[in-house]
Amino acid sequence: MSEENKYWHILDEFEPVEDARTKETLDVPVDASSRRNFLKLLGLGTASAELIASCKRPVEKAIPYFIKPEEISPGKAAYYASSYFNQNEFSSVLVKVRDNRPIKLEPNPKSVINPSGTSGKVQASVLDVYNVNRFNHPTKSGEKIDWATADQEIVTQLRELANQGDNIILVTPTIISPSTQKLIAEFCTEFNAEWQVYDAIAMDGYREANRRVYGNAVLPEYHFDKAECIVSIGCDFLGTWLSPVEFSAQYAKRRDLRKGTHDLNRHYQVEAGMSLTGSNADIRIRADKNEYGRVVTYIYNHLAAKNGLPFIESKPPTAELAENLSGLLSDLVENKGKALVVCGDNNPEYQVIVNGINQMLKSNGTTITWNNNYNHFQGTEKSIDTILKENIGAIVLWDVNPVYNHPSADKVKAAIEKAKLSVTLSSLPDETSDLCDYVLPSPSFMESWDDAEYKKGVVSVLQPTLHKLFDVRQAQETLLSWLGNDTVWREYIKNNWLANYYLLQTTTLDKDRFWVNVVRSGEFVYDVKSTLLTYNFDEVKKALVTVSKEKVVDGFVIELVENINIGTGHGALNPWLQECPDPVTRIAWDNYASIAPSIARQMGIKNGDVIKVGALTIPAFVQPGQADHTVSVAVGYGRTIGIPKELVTGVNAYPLSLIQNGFRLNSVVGVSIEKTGEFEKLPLVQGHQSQEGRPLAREATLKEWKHDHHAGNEMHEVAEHHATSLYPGHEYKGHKWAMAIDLSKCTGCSACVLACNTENNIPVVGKKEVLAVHEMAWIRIDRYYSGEEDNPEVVRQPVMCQHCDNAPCENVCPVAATNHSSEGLNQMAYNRCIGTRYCNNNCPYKVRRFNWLDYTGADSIPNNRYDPANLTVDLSRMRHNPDVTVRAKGVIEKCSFCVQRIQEKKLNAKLEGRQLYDGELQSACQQACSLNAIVFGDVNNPESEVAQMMKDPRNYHLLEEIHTLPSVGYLTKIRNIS
Amino acid sequence: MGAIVYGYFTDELDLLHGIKELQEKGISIEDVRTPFPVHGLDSVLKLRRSHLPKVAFLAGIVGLTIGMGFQIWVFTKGWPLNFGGKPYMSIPSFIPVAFELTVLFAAYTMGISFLVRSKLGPGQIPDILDEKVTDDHFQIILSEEKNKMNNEELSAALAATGALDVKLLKGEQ
Amino acid sequence: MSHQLFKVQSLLNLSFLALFLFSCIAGTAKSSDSHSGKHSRSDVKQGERYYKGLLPKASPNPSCVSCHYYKPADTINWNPASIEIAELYLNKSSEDLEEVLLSPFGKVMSVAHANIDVPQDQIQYVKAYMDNLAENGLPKDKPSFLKLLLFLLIGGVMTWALLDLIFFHKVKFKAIPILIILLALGYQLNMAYEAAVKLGRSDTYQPDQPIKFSHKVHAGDNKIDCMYCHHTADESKSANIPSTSLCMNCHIVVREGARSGKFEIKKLVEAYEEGRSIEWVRIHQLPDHVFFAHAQHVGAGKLDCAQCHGAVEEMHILKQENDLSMGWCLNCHRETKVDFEDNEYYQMFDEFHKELSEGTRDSIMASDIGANECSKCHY
Amino acid sequence: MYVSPVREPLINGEKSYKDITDDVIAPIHSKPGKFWYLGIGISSTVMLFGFAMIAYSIWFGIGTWGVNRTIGWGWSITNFVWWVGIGHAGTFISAILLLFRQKWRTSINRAAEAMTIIAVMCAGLFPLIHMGRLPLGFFIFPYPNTRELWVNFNSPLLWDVFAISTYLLVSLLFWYMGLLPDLGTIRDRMKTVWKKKAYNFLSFGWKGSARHWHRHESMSLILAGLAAPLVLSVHTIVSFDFATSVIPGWHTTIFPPYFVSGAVFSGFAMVLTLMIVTRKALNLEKYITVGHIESMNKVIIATGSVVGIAYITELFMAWYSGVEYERYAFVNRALGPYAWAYWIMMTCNVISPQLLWIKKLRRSVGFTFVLSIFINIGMWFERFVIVVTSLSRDYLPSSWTMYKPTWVEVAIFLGTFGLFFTLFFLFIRVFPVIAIAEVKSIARSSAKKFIGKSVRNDQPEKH
Repeated sequence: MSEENKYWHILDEFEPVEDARTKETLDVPVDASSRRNFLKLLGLGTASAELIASCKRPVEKAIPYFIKPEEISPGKAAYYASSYFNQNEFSSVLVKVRDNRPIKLEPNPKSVINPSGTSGKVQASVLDVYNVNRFNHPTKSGEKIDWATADQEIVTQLRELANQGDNIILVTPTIISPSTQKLIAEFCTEFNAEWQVYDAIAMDGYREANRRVYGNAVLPEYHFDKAECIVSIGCDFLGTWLSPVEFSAQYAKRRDLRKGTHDLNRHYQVEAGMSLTGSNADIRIRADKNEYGRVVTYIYNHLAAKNGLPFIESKPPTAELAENLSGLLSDLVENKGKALVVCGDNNPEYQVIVNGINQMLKSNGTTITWNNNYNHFQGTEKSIDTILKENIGAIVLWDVNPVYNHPSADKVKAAIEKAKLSVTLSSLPDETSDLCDYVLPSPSFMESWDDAEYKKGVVSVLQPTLHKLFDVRQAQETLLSWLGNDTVWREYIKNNWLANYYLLQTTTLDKDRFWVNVVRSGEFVYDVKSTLLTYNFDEVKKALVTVSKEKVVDGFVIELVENINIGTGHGALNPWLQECPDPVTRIAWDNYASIAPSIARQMGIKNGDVIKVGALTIPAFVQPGQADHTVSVAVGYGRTIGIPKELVTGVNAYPLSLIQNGFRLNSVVGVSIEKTGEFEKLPLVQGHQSQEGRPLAREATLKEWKHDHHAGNEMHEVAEHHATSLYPGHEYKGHKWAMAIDLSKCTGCSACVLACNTENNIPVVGKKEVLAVHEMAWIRIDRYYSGEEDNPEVVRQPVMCQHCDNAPCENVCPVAATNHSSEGLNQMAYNRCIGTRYCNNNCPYKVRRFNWLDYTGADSIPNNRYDPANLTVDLSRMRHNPDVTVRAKGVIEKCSFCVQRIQEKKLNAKLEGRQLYDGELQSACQQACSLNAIVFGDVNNPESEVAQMMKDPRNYHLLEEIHTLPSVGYLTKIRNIS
Repeated sequence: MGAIVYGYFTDELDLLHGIKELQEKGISIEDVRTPFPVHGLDSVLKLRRSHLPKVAFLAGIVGLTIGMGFQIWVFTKGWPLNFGGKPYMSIPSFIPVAFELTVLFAAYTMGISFLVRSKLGPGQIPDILDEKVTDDHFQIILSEEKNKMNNEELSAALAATGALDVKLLKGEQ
Repeated sequence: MSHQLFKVQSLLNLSFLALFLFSCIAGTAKSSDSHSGKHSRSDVKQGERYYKGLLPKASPNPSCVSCHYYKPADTINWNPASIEIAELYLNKSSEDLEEVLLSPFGKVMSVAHANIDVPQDQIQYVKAYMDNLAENGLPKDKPSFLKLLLFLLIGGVMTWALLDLIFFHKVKFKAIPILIILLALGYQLNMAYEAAVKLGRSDTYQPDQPIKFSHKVHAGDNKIDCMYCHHTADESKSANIPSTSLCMNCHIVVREGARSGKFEIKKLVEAYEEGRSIEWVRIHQLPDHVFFAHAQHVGAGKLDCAQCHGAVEEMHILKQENDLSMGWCLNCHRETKVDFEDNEYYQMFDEFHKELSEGTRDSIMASDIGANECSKCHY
Repeated sequence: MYVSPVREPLINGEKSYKDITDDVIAPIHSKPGKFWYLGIGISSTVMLFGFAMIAYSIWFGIGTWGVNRTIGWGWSITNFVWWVGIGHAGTFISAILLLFRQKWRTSINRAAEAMTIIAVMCAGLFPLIHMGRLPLGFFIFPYPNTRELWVNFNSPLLWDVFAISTYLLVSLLFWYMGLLPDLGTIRDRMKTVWKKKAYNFLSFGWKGSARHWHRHESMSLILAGLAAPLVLSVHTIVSFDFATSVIPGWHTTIFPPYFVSGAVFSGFAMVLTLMIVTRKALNLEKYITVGHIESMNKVIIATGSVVGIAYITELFMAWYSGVEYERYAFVNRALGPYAWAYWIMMTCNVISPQLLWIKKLRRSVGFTFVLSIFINIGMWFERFVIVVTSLSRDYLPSSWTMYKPTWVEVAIFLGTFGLFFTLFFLFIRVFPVIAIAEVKSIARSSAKKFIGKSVRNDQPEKH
């Protein structure tokens, strides 16, 4: 009997049998590893063991279902529409469930929000569900307690406190669930409680600015696809700002030279630290973080002067900066009505001015619309103020962690400790839950029922795809129980939907049918009436005056940024996200202070030198393109609780953030840098920054491309015609799988990396092993700098196995473990591999990965596991894709072009007796890419998109001059610069 | 086996001289034992050229055929696989293994043939008449059987060549 | 060279000897089982003698063991095994046993037990024997060392021959020891080769199942289609072992077998009532790194189940017919034609279609379209 | 039979045949001295530690080494190639010098061949233990199996398997066949019965019959003829590991001759290192004379110069090819982060052997000893430069990285030294270090005792 099934049995004890899925085990044999190990050991002594005669085959059980549920066939995946919402990140998803375990999240193609891709965090969230550190039962002061007792005690105390007139505060993160909001309202009324919303990263300044200028405290919809000219002032809209996956898709639409218009948008980025968005900008203008105010004022004044509107004289930015901005200004003027200016600073004054700029540019209605406003980022500083008030009676903390991520953490901690009753409703232990009297754990989102209205007018459903793994209860169920409401939470949601949304649709009259349809499709869209905007110019004027009076403080500015994977700190608990290197710095498993090369040279600082900057002691990283007086530090690191020891990395930068006029600013001015003399090696995945003049990631400007579509790709012709082989080559009679990657579109967001991790059971190796250059990712995103170190141009190139037709790796494998299939795949038989690593050496692309240690527990030798992230325990093993072998120690692995998907789709086509159609078969990386930069398909089918792309004049192969004939094509990056 | 007569020299040139003398008397020589291969001895004794080189050559051919044939069979009939776009039968790739097998077969067949032909092998108990033949004695052995002379005549003839310590060993009748 | 061989040989023999001794010691340590205190040893012995029919004088009844074998039998024996009965009646009194024995309720059992008359005291003894059996379980199978002994023996002969050849020279003709060595070595190598081939193979595997389920009765006699129970074979990787509820589709009515009576079916019914799945013993099992899809073979390839599983409809006890080795798969792929005409999917193989229509090729084998490539099964 | 009084005698001192026997057998007869015990004690301890580290790396995986994503081969393959190179001198001396009728080979060929065999054993360890899954290493042999799967005969690594094992086996055969007469000699000198029996067993019953000698000579010649191309093929095939790849700095047609001469170069250096110590320790100065050392030094100058020219040719070809990857690889060798290794290699391998043009240095035992060690170090760095430097910076700069060995790799390398010396210590106690019969056979023409003396009955045929 498998150990993995232990969890199923545990859940049986607590869950009433609702449907058949809970009860049974599978007819898939689970504990095959013992037999495999056994056979491997036999390999050692070969035949001798058999001669002993007593070695019988171990008996394995094949246990069928008790009642087989109709929708589940063992060995076949089922997909459920659901949604992901965590820390202000939303995604509409399909959950792939194999044998009752959710193993992968895929974008919901029917979604209006993210039909074509997800973020990396969404991809990695599968691992969160199987996190071994989750609370698995309710506790009171650390002692196990049962739900009934806990409920009774808490309710009694709550009522007592309410009667005494003490404060009862419920602190939640942004809740976008309409049903939950309703429930919370009920709770507040019943217990006379106060509901506060707290977010680690605040956008209340934006709402405030919109309230001031337009009288509407909302976050509007942005349309990057409708903008000819995008100006972003320190706004990482492709990485972490507001709704990056949506924006990336929009952005990519205007970076498509094959389908879209030939006029790319032009993207200006004015920023201090090199962000993901900045590194993709056509023109990146360096400005220190404390110059943003002057930059927006300057832009405003310039446009106002052009439009004959009044402006406030203010200190212009430096002459150099003003000169750099001249192109931007003229482009903005030219593209009036088709321009979009965004600023990534929570300072409401700046946002008011940006609103003024967008008003002048007539962006409202075109690139900014005010209908389907975003509902997330509702948190305000008021929440912390409320907590810090005297005499808190009871505080209920719902998945918030201000003790970790608020600058006044000490005060918050004291306040919670002082409260007469503190309850946490989190699923994972954290710095805040550690202080609470009662821990009433909630399950992960994949075990929960919920709904979500991320954007006004688009309501999504979350449905469980896994039975609760532990003795946990959804926070909503807890509230229901406290309210004494017997309604099942799912019914509560359903009733709420029937009351609110059923009436908004006309497709069906049957209420149950409506509900089933919604659950099946995952989303419900209704029309939102547009709001009339009134523009309040006075506020803009006021803001201009305030900003112009800003003092210039000497010293460095620390800019707090979000890492695309780690986010606000939740990602720090996820080993996949930790191990995925930052797309800009290519550092995994750590945070650091990015400093400008000029400063580094001046002060003699090298990568990894530990510096004291402000209150932080942190290793320095010399970042090309960093503004001279800005030091960028990522938040989200330095978490210590709820995380295995090995995963504790970096320094917590939240205490540095500044609260100004009640708004949280992610920067602090006037700090100095000191060297400590210590050194800490940074887990840098890519050590070399330059292409050394090699034609690897090729690029051209839009102008050059318009003149000649081969621009920047002249070498391709040469290689195609001059590199030939002595041998005739093999024919590919059926399919020939190929992939094309559009470098113009790839932003480097790393969603593909994480999707590949999830799909292909790629092990996590941990910080030490990354430092030893042993990382395992099958797809990596190379990042090269060119030009000046002060402000370099950046080009990115995702590199995975190129599936060369003349593969150098295949020739050298002594045991024929890797060879070529008739469909053009470079196949890798793990079970044949003996691990000479010759193929890896002979791979010019260095895409093969070796299992240096027993990362997965699949090795036959006992007691040698290397698993710092605790991913080989039964619980986390449930994440594995059963269609992909878990590789043992000493075996080479690499990208397989998702051959398991190829096989599955081919089989489906055969079963249905039809041809495979183009686009049906998507690799995991392609599926996760919201920009559609990766296209996979059959190049032997001339109509397929990949075949078309291969014929594009921009197409070339990496290192084509050595005639390896890769199956992966790259399309040159086209920059829209004049 | 009949009786044998043997004696030794301390210098290889004396040995060669002695053999000549005996041969001139029409005495056929049963065996000569020396501590090292004496230059010119084989021509004096009129030893036939060894067949070992031919054995080696044939074995080499067999090795080559097996090596080449097996590789070609595996990659064209057994299980043709596409390695790096090379044709299934990529002869240049097969040369190293075929060569090594040629050498291996030739060397070992010859080595074993040598041992078998010379009746040498582990556990062989040699008929050593004088332990010093592996040191500095050059020994001539004459057998009664092969010569139409009796022991005394043979001993005398051997002694006459200057051989030292001529002895007679009676064989089993 | 031969002195080296000798060394290797003796080393091998030594290691086998050590293993042998070790397993003997381990074996004896386990085999001493305890005697339960519930019944006296003599009662148990007496019961065993009666059960096995080892009586001083001829009994009018056939012995119990002639129908109720100790363990679920190797070749199907429809009657419950003694161990099964013992476990069933462990917590019941001997009167219960007597009642069932003498006045059975099932049709099959009534016929079988029609003329049986067992004195009450004997039933008590038998019950004692059975309780003892249920508590201590069946005696463990002792591992067979026959092959190992043979191997060692041959090794010994060979060593002797080698020693003689080198040192003793007792045998006059050298050819004899040489011949012995060659033959012995050849035999040993053959043994090792056969053992190596068998490694990880489990053809002829035919384990006892928790229920004496007969494929012959179901698929053969009653002509139930394979796909009735294994209904995902044509659409999923797994063929699906029927769930308890699926069995009950028929067995809700069929409660007594023509041969097995009620005993076996009762196990199923009990499992159903208790909401349990039957824990079958898995027979056909591929290693983890092999991704086999039933759907490909049954659904797309339209293969007959029997092609891999043998004549299941003739098997009372299911047995693995083929060794399921990689070579076996490959050979079948080389010999199996692909349905190029009817299945639209294969339309894209233009060249093959051309060759087929031109007549330069009369069929396309699975291996022609890449069925024997690594990544078809290993990924 | 002719005797040249002009040539320097190869056997000094007035050594008769009996003296030769006694001198060479002396170490086998006598009780080992304390230095021998000390030597074998240290080397076997180091060996055992090395084996423990091998076990450790098999248990926990290759991740215990410093090799990484980009540099898949580090010290292991460097050591492999180095040891194989060292293993070239013995068979080169006994086969190729036999074919060229170089008499001076006789004093050193036995020890050199033993060294070859031991070195090849040390070398053979590395490709085995560098495998990620050593327990499944038998997959590398083309044996019939139920998977119907063979091996990849295109892979140079597979060629290596055949080349190294054939080389080891044939060298072993050659060495042992040569040993037979000398084992017979030892047998006849032994007093104790069991030793006599044991040596008789080992000598296959050798009795020095003229017919045996006749066949033995014939076989030796053919074996030499077979072994000569084999010697050349082994390092050629090892060089194919690199030459047939696509990695800049590896992908070079010059590799086969360059590797072979490098191998002979390092092999002779190691023979010198060993023989200079051995002749002193075993009192064999009369047999391994300064003349021998000089002859070997001449081979070292020749092969060292070939290696030097190869280095320069490589640089030229990289420039001349016009391939930027190739050019960069060589610029990187000389000026990149591993330049120190390159310059150690250049100094030790190209510059230092040129000093041997000076006759005084060539004939200086002390200088030769120091130089031979330098050459060994230099040749190790040559392999390091080829394996590591080339891999560390190949095609895609994004993957460039550095490699640093861990203590496990260092211990394994030291362990092979332990193995090497342990076996060598055992060898000198059990087998004759000098080929007794062969030395005797050249004594008439090249020993001091005989040179220039009137020879009785010089030409018996003329009578």
